[in-house]
Amino acid sequence: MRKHFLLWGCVGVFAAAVVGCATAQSDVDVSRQAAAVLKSSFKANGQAGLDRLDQDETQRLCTQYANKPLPKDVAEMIEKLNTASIKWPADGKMQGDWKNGEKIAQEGRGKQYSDDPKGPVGGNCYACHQLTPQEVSYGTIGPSLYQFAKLRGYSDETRKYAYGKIWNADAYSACSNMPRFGHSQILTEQQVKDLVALLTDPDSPVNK
Amino acid sequence: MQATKFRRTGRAALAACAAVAMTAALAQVSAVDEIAKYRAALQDGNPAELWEARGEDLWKAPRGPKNVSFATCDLGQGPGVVKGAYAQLPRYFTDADRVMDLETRLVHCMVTQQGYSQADAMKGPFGGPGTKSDIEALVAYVTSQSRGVKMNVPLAHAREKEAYALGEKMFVYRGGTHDFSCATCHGEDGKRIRLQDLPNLMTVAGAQKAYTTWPAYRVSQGELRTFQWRLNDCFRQQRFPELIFTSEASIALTMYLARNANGAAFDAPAIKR
Amino acid sequence: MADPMRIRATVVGDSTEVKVLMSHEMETGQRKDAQGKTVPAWFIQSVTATYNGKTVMSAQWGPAVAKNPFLAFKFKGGTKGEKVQITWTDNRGDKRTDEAVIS
Amino acid sequence: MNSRRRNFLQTGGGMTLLTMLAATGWLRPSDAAAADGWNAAAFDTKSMDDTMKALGGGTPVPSKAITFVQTPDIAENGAVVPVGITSAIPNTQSIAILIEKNPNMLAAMFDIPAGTDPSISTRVKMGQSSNIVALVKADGKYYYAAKEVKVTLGGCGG
Repeated sequence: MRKHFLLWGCVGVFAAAVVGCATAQSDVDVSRQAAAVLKSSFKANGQAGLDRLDQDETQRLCTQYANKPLPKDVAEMIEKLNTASIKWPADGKMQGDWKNGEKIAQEGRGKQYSDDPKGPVGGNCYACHQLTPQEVSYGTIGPSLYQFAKLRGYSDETRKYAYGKIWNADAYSACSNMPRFGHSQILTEQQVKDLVALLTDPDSPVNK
Repeated sequence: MQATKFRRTGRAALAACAAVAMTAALAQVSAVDEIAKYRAALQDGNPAELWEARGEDLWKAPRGPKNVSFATCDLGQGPGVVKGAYAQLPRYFTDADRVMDLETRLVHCMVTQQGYSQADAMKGPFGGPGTKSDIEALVAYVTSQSRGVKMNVPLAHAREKEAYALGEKMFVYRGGTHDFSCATCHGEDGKRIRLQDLPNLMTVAGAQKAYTTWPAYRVSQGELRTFQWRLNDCFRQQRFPELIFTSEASIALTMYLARNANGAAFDAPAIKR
Repeated sequence: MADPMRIRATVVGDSTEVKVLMSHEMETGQRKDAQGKTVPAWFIQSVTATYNGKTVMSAQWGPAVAKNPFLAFKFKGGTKGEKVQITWTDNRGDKRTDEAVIS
Repeated sequence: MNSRRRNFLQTGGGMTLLTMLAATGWLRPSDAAAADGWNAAAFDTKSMDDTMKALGGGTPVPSKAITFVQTPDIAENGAVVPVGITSAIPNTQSIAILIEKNPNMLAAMFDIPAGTDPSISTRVKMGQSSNIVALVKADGKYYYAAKEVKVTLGGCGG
């Protein structure tokens, strides 16, 4: 099945090369050129250095397959790579304080060149997700997380899933739109735990 | 303990939750409606006009070390012709041997005709509190002269095709601490960030809707913002470093999006939240 | 020197409708700049509109009027081709007068 | 700001008032010359009562003849909130816009000469969700209507 898919993928690339006229650059060349032009078109500013344009393996593959279906084996490879990077809490406790979690979910600052490097860094969860019913200003890039644990059960599995997903979303869904908050050192372990609490604490307004 | 308590009050909680969910859903619908009303109320009396007026004066006034106006500046439709020029930009310019967007062309005219140094011409691309940008005012004026004109960005010259192809690739380039690309927010239909609708810029309809409504007066900032600024600020929020003004990447991305907007009537300077 | 106002004066029925945009920072005196220093208050305090030498609107504003202020009002009468004149004065004593022909 | 001081300011005469405002740092001495007749005291009030005192009026009464036009229930951004107020009260002399939760309540006052429609439209800043009060003076008496406007967060928050 997977072989089949790859085969068609190869045929596709081949066909494109043949159809394009002799002088046209290959898709890979254009990608390479685009990456080079990008690097010459930015300047370092504050905490955002030019190294932020350097892609890791996950970013590189997700860029490469952005406009085409992600082959199953590539997806599996990305997920495996990212699963290995999840740092589970040493004390085994996944759940922090949901009230802090709510603040982290609301906070949009952090890591931008306009942000104070010593200032707050948030998850900005509401930019993409519905969480508590009290906050009507939420985005829809990600699914609604309202009643997250109420629907899934207040179990260790639910907490572990939430922790892992926040730490590294690509471990569960290759080329997710969601940042890898723990893996990329955007949020601290404690912040991830507090967000887990926002999602899984029965007292959290998310589960009301 | 909590679980037991939860089970005991389960039924009541469920009813309450259903009510809350419904209220939340209703609140959401009316919030979107009310924000539409808010936006409609702002349409009448767009402060972008203040920039357009200042830009027109700047366009017509003799400027720079050589003390000449933009009357000899060719935006692609002949020297000094402003009407409809923006609807056909970016494009390849033989005299400069490169693809240029409006800002790059304005800087080019300031350097080659008005005698400014490159550095002086590039100064202050974006205004802020208490600092006004001449470039933004000029862009406001020039773009206002394409209002109602159908977007018709050429893709005939090899360099124009090259810029478009590069822009298309850059649009999906993931990077930074957050793995974001332009497509993260602008690659799917019907999405929102907080309450802001996100156009899918990879579709013709989405690119048309978005590209034809920049520049815009941003009420949140009290400033007129250009498409260059829009790109710049998207990358800031993508946690990328700073996009260089008139850089090749900014021209390529503008080319990709402007060309995708072809066929739609240009409708800016607009007013946005 | 402040930028000119944009004034539109249009005859609507038996009245003249006036819409004005003014270029002004309208600093509240509470905002802090990048260095953390408070930006001093700077805002339009008074606005007067006249037609044929008669005041048709006068206003006193505080810093809570939005940046680049917008104002719309209507007065009875007004003839096409004649002028409406508007003057604002801010708390620094800066003043600006512009006029528009009624259309 | 207590009302005793307010009274003092009112009765204290021009010089005293301006000197005191200058002393609070709210108004620099050079500001004094700015706009003739600008009611500095009224623009520095924190409550409806104080505003009424500064305006020299009594207690306003609610009126259904005052309507909000083009004023949304929700403002996407508090920096610019459209407010339109129309008064159907005969002999309307002035219309004021007050924002309950702003640091200073009074935002703007419009005098309506005879022959001008008792209807104005402008845009104000709101620090947070709040009631907007339309205060109308007609035949020397004060009337009001209020409307709640919610201010939402916008964009990416950064």
